[in-house]
Amino acid sequence: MGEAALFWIMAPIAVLGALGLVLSRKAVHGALSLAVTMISLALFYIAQEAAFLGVVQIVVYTGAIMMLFLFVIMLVGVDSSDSRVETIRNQRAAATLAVLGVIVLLTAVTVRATLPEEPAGLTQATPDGNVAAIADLIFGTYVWAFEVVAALLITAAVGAMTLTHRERIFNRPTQKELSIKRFSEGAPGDAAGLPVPGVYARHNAVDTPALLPDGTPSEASINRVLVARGAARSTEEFRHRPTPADIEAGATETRSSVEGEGRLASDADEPAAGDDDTTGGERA
Amino acid sequence: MTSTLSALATAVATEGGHGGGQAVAEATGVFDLTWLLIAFPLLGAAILLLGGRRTDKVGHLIGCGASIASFVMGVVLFAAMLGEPSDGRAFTSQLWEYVNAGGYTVDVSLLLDQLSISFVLLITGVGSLIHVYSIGYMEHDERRRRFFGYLNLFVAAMLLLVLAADYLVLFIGWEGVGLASYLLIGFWQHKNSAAVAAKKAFVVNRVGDMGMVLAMSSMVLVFGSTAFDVVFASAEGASTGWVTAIGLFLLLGACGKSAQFPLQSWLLDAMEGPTPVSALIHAATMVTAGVYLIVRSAAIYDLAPDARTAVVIVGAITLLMGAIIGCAKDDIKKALAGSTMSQIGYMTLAAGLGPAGYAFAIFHLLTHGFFKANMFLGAGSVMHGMHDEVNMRRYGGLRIAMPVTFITFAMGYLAIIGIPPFAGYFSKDKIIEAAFADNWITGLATLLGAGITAFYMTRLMLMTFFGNRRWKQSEPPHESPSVMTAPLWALAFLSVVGGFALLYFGAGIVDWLAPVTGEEHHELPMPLWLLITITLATVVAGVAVAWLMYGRRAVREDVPAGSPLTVAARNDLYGDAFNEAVFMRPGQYLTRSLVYFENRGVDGAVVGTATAFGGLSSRLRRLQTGFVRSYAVTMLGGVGVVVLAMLVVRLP
Amino acid sequence: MNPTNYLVLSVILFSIGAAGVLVRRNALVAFMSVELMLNAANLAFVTFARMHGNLDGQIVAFFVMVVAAAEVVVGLAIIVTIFRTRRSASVDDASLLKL
Amino acid sequence: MTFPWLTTLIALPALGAVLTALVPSGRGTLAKQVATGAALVTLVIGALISIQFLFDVDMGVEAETYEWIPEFGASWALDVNGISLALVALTVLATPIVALAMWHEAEDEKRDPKAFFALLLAVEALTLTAFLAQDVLLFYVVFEAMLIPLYFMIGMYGGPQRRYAAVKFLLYNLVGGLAMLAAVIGLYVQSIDAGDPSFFLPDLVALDIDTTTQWWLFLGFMLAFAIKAPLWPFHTWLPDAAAEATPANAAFLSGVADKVGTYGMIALVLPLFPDASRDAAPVIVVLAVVSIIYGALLAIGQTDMKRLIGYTSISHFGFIVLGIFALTGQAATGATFYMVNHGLSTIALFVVVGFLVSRRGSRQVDDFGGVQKPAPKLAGVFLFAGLSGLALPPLSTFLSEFLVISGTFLRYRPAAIVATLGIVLSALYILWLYQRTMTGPVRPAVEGMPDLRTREVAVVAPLIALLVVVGFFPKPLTDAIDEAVGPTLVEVGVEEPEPLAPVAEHVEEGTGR
Repeated sequence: MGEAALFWIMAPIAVLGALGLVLSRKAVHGALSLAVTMISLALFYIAQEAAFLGVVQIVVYTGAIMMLFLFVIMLVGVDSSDSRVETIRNQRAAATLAVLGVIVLLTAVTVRATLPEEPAGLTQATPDGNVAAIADLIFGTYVWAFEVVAALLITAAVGAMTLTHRERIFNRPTQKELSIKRFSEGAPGDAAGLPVPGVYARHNAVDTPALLPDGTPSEASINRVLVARGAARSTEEFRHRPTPADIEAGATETRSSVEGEGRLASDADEPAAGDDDTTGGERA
Repeated sequence: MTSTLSALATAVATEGGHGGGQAVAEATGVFDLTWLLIAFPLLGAAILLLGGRRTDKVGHLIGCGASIASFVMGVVLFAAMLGEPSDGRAFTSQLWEYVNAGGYTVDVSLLLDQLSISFVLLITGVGSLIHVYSIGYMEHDERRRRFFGYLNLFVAAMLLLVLAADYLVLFIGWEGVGLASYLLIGFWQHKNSAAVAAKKAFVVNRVGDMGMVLAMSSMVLVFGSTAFDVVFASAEGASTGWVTAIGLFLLLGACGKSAQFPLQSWLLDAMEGPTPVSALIHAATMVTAGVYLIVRSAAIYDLAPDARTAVVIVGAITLLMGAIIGCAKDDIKKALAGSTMSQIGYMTLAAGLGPAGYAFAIFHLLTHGFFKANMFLGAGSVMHGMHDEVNMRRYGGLRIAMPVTFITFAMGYLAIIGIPPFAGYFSKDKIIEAAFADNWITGLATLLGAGITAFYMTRLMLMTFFGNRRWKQSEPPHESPSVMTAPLWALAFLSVVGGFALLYFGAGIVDWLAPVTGEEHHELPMPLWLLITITLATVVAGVAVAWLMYGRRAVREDVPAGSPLTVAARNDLYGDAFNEAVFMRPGQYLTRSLVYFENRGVDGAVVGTATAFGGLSSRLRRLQTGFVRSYAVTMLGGVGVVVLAMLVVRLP
Repeated sequence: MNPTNYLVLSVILFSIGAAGVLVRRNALVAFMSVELMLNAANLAFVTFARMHGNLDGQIVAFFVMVVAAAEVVVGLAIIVTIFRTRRSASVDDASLLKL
Repeated sequence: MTFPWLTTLIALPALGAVLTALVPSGRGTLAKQVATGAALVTLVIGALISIQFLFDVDMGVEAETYEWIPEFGASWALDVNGISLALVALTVLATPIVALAMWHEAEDEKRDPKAFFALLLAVEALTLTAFLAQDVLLFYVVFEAMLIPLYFMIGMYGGPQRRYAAVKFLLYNLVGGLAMLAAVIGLYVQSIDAGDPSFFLPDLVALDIDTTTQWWLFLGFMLAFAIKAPLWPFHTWLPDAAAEATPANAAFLSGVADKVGTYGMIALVLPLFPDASRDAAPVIVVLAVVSIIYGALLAIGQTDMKRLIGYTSISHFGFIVLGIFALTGQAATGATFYMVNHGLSTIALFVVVGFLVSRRGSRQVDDFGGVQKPAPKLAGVFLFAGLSGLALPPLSTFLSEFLVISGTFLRYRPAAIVATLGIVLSALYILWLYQRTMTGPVRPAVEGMPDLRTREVAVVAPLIALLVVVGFFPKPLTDAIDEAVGPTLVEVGVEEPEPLAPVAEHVEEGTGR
C-alpha cells in the first residue's frame, strides 16, 4: 500500500513537473520543473527495487546534468524567454496530432499487453543486493558495452571541449585601444563611458538608475540583464518633475535637453518590467 | 545443303560452266596472266597517288606507260585468243577467295572471253590515246600527276568491271569507276559547280547501285551465288517472276551508270570535268558499262521478256530525250553529252531486243567509243584553242584556224550521223534493222533518232567550224600541239574504217560475240534496200534542216527565245526540275522536319522526362524547411507508423 | 499495486516530452524535453525489469543515463557554440539545412 | 597449365592504367608515353592471339576459368571465338590510335592529360573483358563499370556542353543497365530453379526457359544493348556525346565501346533467349531499318560535323542490328564484320574531323570551305574516311554492308529493300559534307591551313591500310566470324534459307540458256 500511496502522490507531481517544463516561458523555470520530475522518478526507481538507479538518477541526473543545464542557461539564456507565438505554419496542429497519436498508440499497447498482474520482483535476481547484482552484470555480461560507453563519455568530453574552445585570433584589445575606439566610433556623449548606476541617485544600489547632470535618470546605467529580468527599478520614479516655473525659466536654454527628456519620457511610459514578448523581441 | 551447293558451284567453276553457251576453261599460259591487265594501271595509280610530289615530273609518262602496257597485254591476249577454236575462247582464272559467309561464297576470279576482250581493247586502246592526249591538254595544270593517277585508277576499275566473273566483283569495278568518275568530274574542285556535279553524279549512280545490290541480293536468294557461271547455269530453274525482278534490278543499275532515263540527269552536269575525262569516261567507256551489264546478263534477260521490254522502252525514251536535248544546247560539250545519252539509248534498245540485238549493241558501243571519243577530244582541242570557251555561239569559222581538228572532227561527224562507209553507218543501221524487225514502234523511234542526230550534229558542226567568226580574242585560235592531234588522227581513222572492219574483217563481230551473246536472225518487214534508203533519206533530211537553220542564216550570238520544246530541251527536258520538285525539296523538308522531330519529339521526350523529375524534385524540396521541429514532427509520425506497422504484424 | 500504472505514467511523461520538443523553440527547453523522454523510457525499463524479475532492464536504463550524460555534454557544447555566433538559442534560427 | 593469354590481354591495359595514373602530375609527356606503350604491348598480345584464329596457327590460346564468387556460381571465365576475336582485335588496335590522336588534344583543355590516358586504358581493359567474358555477372559488372571512365572522359575533356552530354550518356546507359541487372538476376533465378546456380554462360544457354520468362529477360537485356548500341528511339545520347567529347574520345566511344551493345545482342541475347529472339526479330528489324534511314536523314540535316558523324553511326548501328536479327548466317557474319569495319571507319572519320576542328577551332560545316587547296592530304584522307563510311567497294565496309543487306533479303525482303535506301543517303551525307567543307572557293579563314603532320599521318595511315587490306582480303576474318556465328544461329534454331533455284540439274543439261 505504501507504494501505491507513493505512486499516487508522486505521479501527479512528476506530471506537473513535466508540464511545467513544457509550459514555462523561461528556461530556468523549466529546468527547475524538470528537476522535480527527475527526483520523483528517482523515488519510483527506489520503490521498484532499483535503489542503485534511483541514487544515480539523483546524483547524476538531478545533481550533475541538471546543474549543467542551469549553467548553460545562465550563460546564454537568462535574458531570453520564449514567445508563445508559433512561427512555423501548422506546427502546433501537426505536433498535437502526432503527440495524441503517440499517446493513443502507446496507451493502447500498454493496456492491451498481457502483463503479469503482480510483478515477479527482483529478489531472486539480486541475491546479494541490487548493487552487487548490477555490478555483476555490468562487469560481466555487459563489460564490452560498458567499455564502449566509457570511451563514448571520454570522447564526448573531448568533443565538448573542442566545440566550445575558441581560438584567439586577435589580440585582446587593451584599455587604450578600447578608449581610442570609443572616441573614434561611438557617440561623443558616450566617450567617457556609460554612467554608473546609483550616481547622484537616491540609492546607490545597482538597480537604481544614475541621474545625469540635468537630473534625468539614465537607463543606460543599469545592467541590461537586470532589465531583462525585470529586476531593475523603473527610471520613471526617479524623474524630476519640473514645475511650470522651471519650464518658464529654462524654456529657451534647455531646448535640447527637453528633447532628450521627451525621448526618455516616452521610453519610461512603458512599464519598467516590460512585456517579455516585446522586450525579448527587441533584444532578439 | 548450302554447303553442298557451294561445293557444286566450285565444281561448276572448275569443270567448265556455261558462261554464255560456251565452255569456260581454266586459264593457262598467257591467259593466266589476265590479271596483269588490271595490275598495270592499278600500280600506276598507286605510284602516282601515293608517290607525292616526287613523281610530279614523270607522272604523266608513268600514267601513259601503265595504260599502254595494259593495251599491249590486251593485244597479246587477243592474239592468243584468236589462236583458240571459236567455241573455246573463254577462260577463267581464279585469283583468290574473297569471302565465305553463311554458305555464300565469292571468289575473286577473272573471266576472259570474246565480250570482255572487246571491252579490254576498247578501254585500253581509246584509254591510251586519251592518256596521250591529256599530256598536252593538262600541261598547264599543276595537279596533272594526280589527274593521271585518277585516269589510271579508272582504267583499272573499268577493266575489273569487264573482266570480273562474279557480279560482286563486277560491282567492285562498277563502284571503282564511279569513284574515278566522281574524282575526275570534280577534278577542278575549286569550282563549286564541278564539286556539285561530281556529287550529283555519284549520288544518282548510287540510286542505280541500289538496283545492283538488290539484283545481287536476289541472286543470292534465288541461286545462292552471284558467280556468273552458277547464275547463268541455273537461271532456267528460277521462276519467271524472280528472273524478271533480277532483270529489272540490273536495269536500274544500268540506268544509273549509263545515264538512261530516269537516271539521266547527271551526265550533262558531268561535263564540268576536264574534256579528256568526258571523252574517256562519259562517252567511250564508263557510261557504256550499263550496256555491258545487260549484254553480260543475257542469260537472265533471255528468260525475262518483260524485263527486256522495259530495257527497250528505257532505251527508246533515252534515245529521243538525249537527241532532243542535244539539239538545243549551246555548250559544245553538253550537246555532245546529249548525243552520248542518245547513242547509249540506241545500245540499250539494241540490248533489249535480245539475242538479235546484243551483238549490235556491242558493235555500236565500240564504234561509238571511237567516234565519240574523237569528237570529244576534238571539242577539247577547240576549247584548248579558244581559252576554255564552250559556248558554240562564240565559235564560228574555226575550220581555217584549226584544220586538223576540223578534219578529224568531221570524220567523227560523218560516222555518227551514219553516212556510209563511216563507222556509225554500219552499227546504227544494224540496230535500226533489228528494231524494225522487232516491231514498228521501236523501229520508228530509232529512225526518228537518226534524223534528229543528223540535225543536231550538223548544227554543232556548222556553229563551230563554219559560218561567221564570232570569237572576240585578238589573235586567231591556234591549232593544238601534235601530242593532242595524234590521238585525234588515230581516232578519226578508226571512225572511218572501224565499222566496216569490225563487221567484215575475219568472221565479223557478230560471229565473234555469238558464243557469248547468242545469235538470232531476224525477218525484216520490208526489203533491206528500202530500209537503208529510208534511213539515209531521214539523215539527209536532218542535215538539210540544220543547214537551213544554221548554215544559210548567220548564227546569232545571243540566245533566241525558241519554241517551248527548245526551252524544255535547254532545261534538260526538266529532268533536274523534276528531281528537285519530287525528291530534293520534299527531301529537304523531310530532313528539316525530322531534325525538328528529333530535337522536340524524341530528344524532347527524354529531356521532358528529366525536366518533369526536376520540377517534382523542386516541389518536394519545399518540404525541406530547415526547421528542426518540422523534422521532429515527421520523425515522430514516422516512429508512430513504424510501431503501428510492427503491431499490426505482430499482434493477433 | 498494478505496475502497469508506472507504464502509463511513462507514456504520459514521454508524450509530454515529445510535445515539448515539438513546440518549444528554445534549444535548451527542447533539449530538456528530450531528457524527459529518456527518463520516461528509463522508467518503463525499470518497471519491466521488476515485472519480469530480470535485471537487464535496469542495466539498460543505466546505460541510457550514461549515454544521455554524454549527449548532454556534447549537445550543450553545441548550443553554446551556436549561441556565441548567432546570439540566439532558438532552434528555428538554425535552419540552414535547406536550399 | 598454358600461358593465360586472355587474362594477360586484360591485365596489361589495366596495369597500364594504374601506371599512368601513378605518373607524377605535371609530367604529361611521360604519362602519354607510358599509356601508349601499354596500349602497344596490348596490341602485340592481341595480334598474337589473332594469329591463332586468322591463320590457324596454334598459339595455345584457350578458355580460362578461375573462381570468383563460388557461392553464387560466378567465375572469372574468359573465352574467345571468332566474334569476340574480331572485336578484341578492333579494341586493341583502336586504343593506341586513339591515344596517339589525343596526344595534343588533351593539352588544349588546360588539364592534366594523364587522367584521360589512364581512363582510356581502363576502358580498354573493361571493354576487352566484356568481349571475352563467359560469365554473365562478370559481363554485367564490366558493362556497367565501363560507364564510369567514359563518363569522366566525356565530362572532363571536350566541348562547352560536355557536362550535359556526359550526364545524358550516363543516365541513358544506367537506365539500360538497371533493366539488364534485373534480367541478370532473373536469369540467375532461372538457373537456381533448374538446380544449379550459375552465371556461367554455357550453363545458362543450356537452360530451358519458358517463353514468357524469356520475353521478359530478353527485354531487359535488349533494352540495355539497344541503348548502348544506339537503336532508334534510344539514340539521342550519342549525337550529344559525339559532338561534345573530344574527337578521339568520340571515336573510341562509338567505334569501340558501343560495340559491346551489338556484341551483347549476338553473343548473349540470341543464344540465351532463342525463342524470344525469334519472335521479336521482326520488331527489332523494323527498329533497325528505322535507325538506318532516320540516322541518315538526320545526318543530312546536321550543321555540326561531329554530330553529323554521330548520326551516321546511328545509321550504321542500324545495319549491324539488322544483320544480327535477320537470323541468317550471311547477315550475322556481315553484321559482326560490320562492327569491325564501322569501328575502323568511324575512328578514321572522327579523327580526321578532329584534325579539322583543332585547326579551325569550329565544328560547324559552314565555317569550312575549299580546304583541299591549302591541305590536299587532309582532304584526301577525309574523303577516304568518308568513302569508307559510305561503304564504297573494295573498302572493307562494303562487303559487310552487302552481306547484311543480302542476308536480310533472304528473310525480310521489304526491310532489305528499304535498307538499301541507306546506300543512297550515305552517299548524300558524306559527299555533301565533303563538298561543303573541302571543295569550292577557299574561304579566308581556312587559308594557310597546315596539311597533315607526321603524327597525324601515323594515326590515319594504319586505319586506311586496314580498310584497304581487309577490303581486298576479308576471308581470314570472315571465316573466323562465320565459324562462330554458325553455332549461335543453331542455338536460336532457325533454318538457313535454301536457294530457290537449285543449280544441280541445269549443270547436267549443259545448255545453260
